[in-house]
Amino acid sequence: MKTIDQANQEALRRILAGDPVLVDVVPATEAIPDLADRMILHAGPPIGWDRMCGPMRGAVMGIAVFEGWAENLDAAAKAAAASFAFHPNHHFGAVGPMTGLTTQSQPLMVVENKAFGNRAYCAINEGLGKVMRFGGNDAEVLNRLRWIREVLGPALGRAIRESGGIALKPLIARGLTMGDEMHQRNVACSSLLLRQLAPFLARTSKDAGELVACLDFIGRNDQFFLNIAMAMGKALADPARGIKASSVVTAMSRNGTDFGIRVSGTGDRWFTAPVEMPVGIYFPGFSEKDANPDMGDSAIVETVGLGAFAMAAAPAVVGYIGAGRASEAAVFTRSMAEIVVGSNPAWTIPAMDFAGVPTGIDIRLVVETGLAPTINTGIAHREPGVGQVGAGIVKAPLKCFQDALVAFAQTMGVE
Amino acid sequence: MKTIDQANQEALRRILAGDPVLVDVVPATEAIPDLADRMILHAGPPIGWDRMCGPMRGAVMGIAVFEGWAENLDAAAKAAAASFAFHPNHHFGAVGPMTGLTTQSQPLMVVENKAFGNRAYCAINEGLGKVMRFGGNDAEVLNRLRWIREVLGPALGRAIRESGGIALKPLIARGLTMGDEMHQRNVACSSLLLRQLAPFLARTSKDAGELVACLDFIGRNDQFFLNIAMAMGKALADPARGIKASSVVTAMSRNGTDFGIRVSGTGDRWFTAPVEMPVGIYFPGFSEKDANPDMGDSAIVETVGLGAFAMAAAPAVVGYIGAGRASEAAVFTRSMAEIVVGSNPAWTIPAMDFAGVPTGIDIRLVVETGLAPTINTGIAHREPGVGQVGAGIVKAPLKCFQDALVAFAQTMGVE
Amino acid sequence: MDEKDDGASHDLLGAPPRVINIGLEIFAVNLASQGAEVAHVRWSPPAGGNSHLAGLLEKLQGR
Amino acid sequence: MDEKDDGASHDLLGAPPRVINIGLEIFAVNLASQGAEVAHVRWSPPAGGNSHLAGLLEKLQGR
Repeated sequence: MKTIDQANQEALRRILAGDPVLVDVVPATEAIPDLADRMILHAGPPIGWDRMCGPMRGAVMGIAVFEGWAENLDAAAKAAAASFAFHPNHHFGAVGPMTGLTTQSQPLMVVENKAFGNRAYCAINEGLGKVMRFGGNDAEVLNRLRWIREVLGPALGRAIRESGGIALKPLIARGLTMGDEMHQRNVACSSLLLRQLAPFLARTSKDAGELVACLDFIGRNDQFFLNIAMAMGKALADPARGIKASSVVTAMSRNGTDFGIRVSGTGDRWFTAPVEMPVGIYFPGFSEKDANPDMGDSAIVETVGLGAFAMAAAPAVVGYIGAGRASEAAVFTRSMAEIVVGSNPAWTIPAMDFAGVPTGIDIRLVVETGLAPTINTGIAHREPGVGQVGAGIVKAPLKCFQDALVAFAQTMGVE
Repeated sequence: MKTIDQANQEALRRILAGDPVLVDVVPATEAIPDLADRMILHAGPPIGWDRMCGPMRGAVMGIAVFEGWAENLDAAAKAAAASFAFHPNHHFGAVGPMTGLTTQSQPLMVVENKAFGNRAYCAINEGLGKVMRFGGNDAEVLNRLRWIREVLGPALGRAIRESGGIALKPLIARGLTMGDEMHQRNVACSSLLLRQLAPFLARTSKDAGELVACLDFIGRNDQFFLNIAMAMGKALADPARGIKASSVVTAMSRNGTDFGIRVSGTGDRWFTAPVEMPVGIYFPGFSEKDANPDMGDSAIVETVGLGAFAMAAAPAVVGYIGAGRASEAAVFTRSMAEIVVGSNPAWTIPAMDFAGVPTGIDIRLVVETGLAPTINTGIAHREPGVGQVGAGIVKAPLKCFQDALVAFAQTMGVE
Repeated sequence: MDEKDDGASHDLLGAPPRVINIGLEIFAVNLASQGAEVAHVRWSPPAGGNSHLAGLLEKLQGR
Repeated sequence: MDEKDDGASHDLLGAPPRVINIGLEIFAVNLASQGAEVAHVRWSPPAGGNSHLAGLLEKLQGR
């Protein structure tokens, strides 16, 4: 029988061996054939309408109007509990930031892990401010989603296919030398991606005005790359699922009510606990009393060694999320290095003399040290329809890891 | 009478008050009406053909063919000493990297310092490898220059005018949070600039194929922004020229043979000394025996606090130029802080808790401490026609500052 | 951040040549990079003192 | 780099509470940020010992 350490090395090996490539943008039903009418995939572990937080409900109401399942937001809210089927994105190879809703008529970006042949999906980032992923649901939000569906998604798909695919491992490597940690700071990767795609967008453009609009939309959004980083995280982590005797975390995710993790050796079972409140910086006019608890599938980037785990690469983000002095960014990375199996030689941090990002969270180390994984996160308003109000950091609840350890021990014949 | 410290504060104030904006790309003769036929502006202090280094001669031969002043390179070499008039870029409001040749039919980028109304010019960056600024002069090099003149320059000019101008102060500020020091590392600013210009390039495009080619060319060149940073440096430094009693450096520049500086209180006089050899990393197949001594007007970026002065912002560049451990990048910045009048609150370095870049080199401090300004630089092959062979750091010769101090003391009635 | 404790810095300076790092990790890293001997001190007992979890961890060791 | 002198680091640790920084500047900065008193020591005489230049610098002082 393999030992735990051997199994964990295999999990790490698979994560590090991944070769994620952005290969396409396709309609959600093509990416996920099981994605039926009135079915809503959401961020985090499983949850029903009754326990959903404000912004998640706001997004559900909005997406139901967008999909034509309800006349208006009120009708959507009344219909939600009975008429819509809710499932986690993670159950369908997908991820979504914040509320993270995935439904049938959205275009999804496709990241293929060429080393293992698996694919992962994520919708296109809507920009900042009042957007659906932060619970926004008014006409402006829905019109933007329509434009993404009808113009941007198809244009991006054409450009990406024409390019032959965008290799993400070297792009992330470069982003780490340019101050990105790929969670709350994606300006470098967003800019590098646009720089790479722009000639292909131009070459495959069918309409000059639409080309201008696409270049402008992508270019104004410093977080455009986040959703790609997330699909990449999912594509990298999935091959590490289901390794017998491995105590490595394969997913961390939040739905605004519960925080959930999955562990390789315990398969696809979720270990959940109430989400914590982010601590951070609020946009003018907002404060912690407006904040919704932690939310989104985006912690998949920390799961593969980015986000708060790569904080040392991104001193500028420390101030943005209110996490202390920029010069002490490495404290986060070194701290996370205490709870992982290894580090990623392909993703290195110049300011740490090119040390690799800490990778492969071991639930044993988390429980033993009491060091909970730190996550860089956006903060949504607690009410439906408002949007983003800040950014900060949050700790994964230790209870998830403690419960997972008990279950994992059982799989090892230890009680 | 103003004291030296007061005069230096005024010089610093002018540099910091600058508001540089990339406003246009125009034919060189429009930017510099005095730029006559068979007149060649070059990097560094004044120099004639007889004392020019190999790559400078190679570039002169190439540009003469490009301009139609000679049938071929040999004919150009024979004609050079007698037929061409050589002047420093700095004497005409211009700057150029490495050989830095400026001639009548090149398009020049225009940076206007809106706070003072002055303009500075620089040609468009040709990319890496075998290019004219590193002494390259074959058909590939000349054809690229023709395409820049006929396609890229006009397209960039239209886009920049359509954009209303690109404010460079905030762009540099952002680049400093993204690992650029704006001399040997410009990937962030190059990407951010393309991101900002792409919609305007598309909107003003006259030909789809040319648009694709322009986006592709700019997008492949991590150093595209260097020439803009240089014109910006010149536009920022020029208002600080000619302040009585100021011992602040207003230009540092090299022609591959001599290093020259200008000091505010001594007007436009050059203080020169033999250039030093860069110490750095060579591309595969090359070594220090292939290297040309230090060259280019690009040290204007150090003159305004960037390049090696901002090394702490760019740990990744330290390895690229072979200057030690990336984690010790701040040593350079702190060292340069000992020879300057102040720091720039608009250009800050996250890893140093947002300390401003050291700005306003005081020749008194250089001479007193013996700390020569450090410059990040590319390394050209010493023979004409080869191109770039590496990158490294070089020190400004102390003799320039010592001679300047003697002359400066005379202006103050001290001998 | 749990990892920060600026109040500890003076003690650090008072105890060469062996430095006990009880707070700011960056500081320890710099010392270490210069050859000083640095010990990290864990403040909390394994698994936060939860004996059931600590027992499981112990039983899983070597597996 | 002139500014590096790793051999000096042990001396640093031996001389609290006043720390004389003779080498690696980054180290001094970290100490200083934690409240330790740090003195930078200049090794070379002004103007590298050139008395003419040193004299000019002195005469220019206060001007």
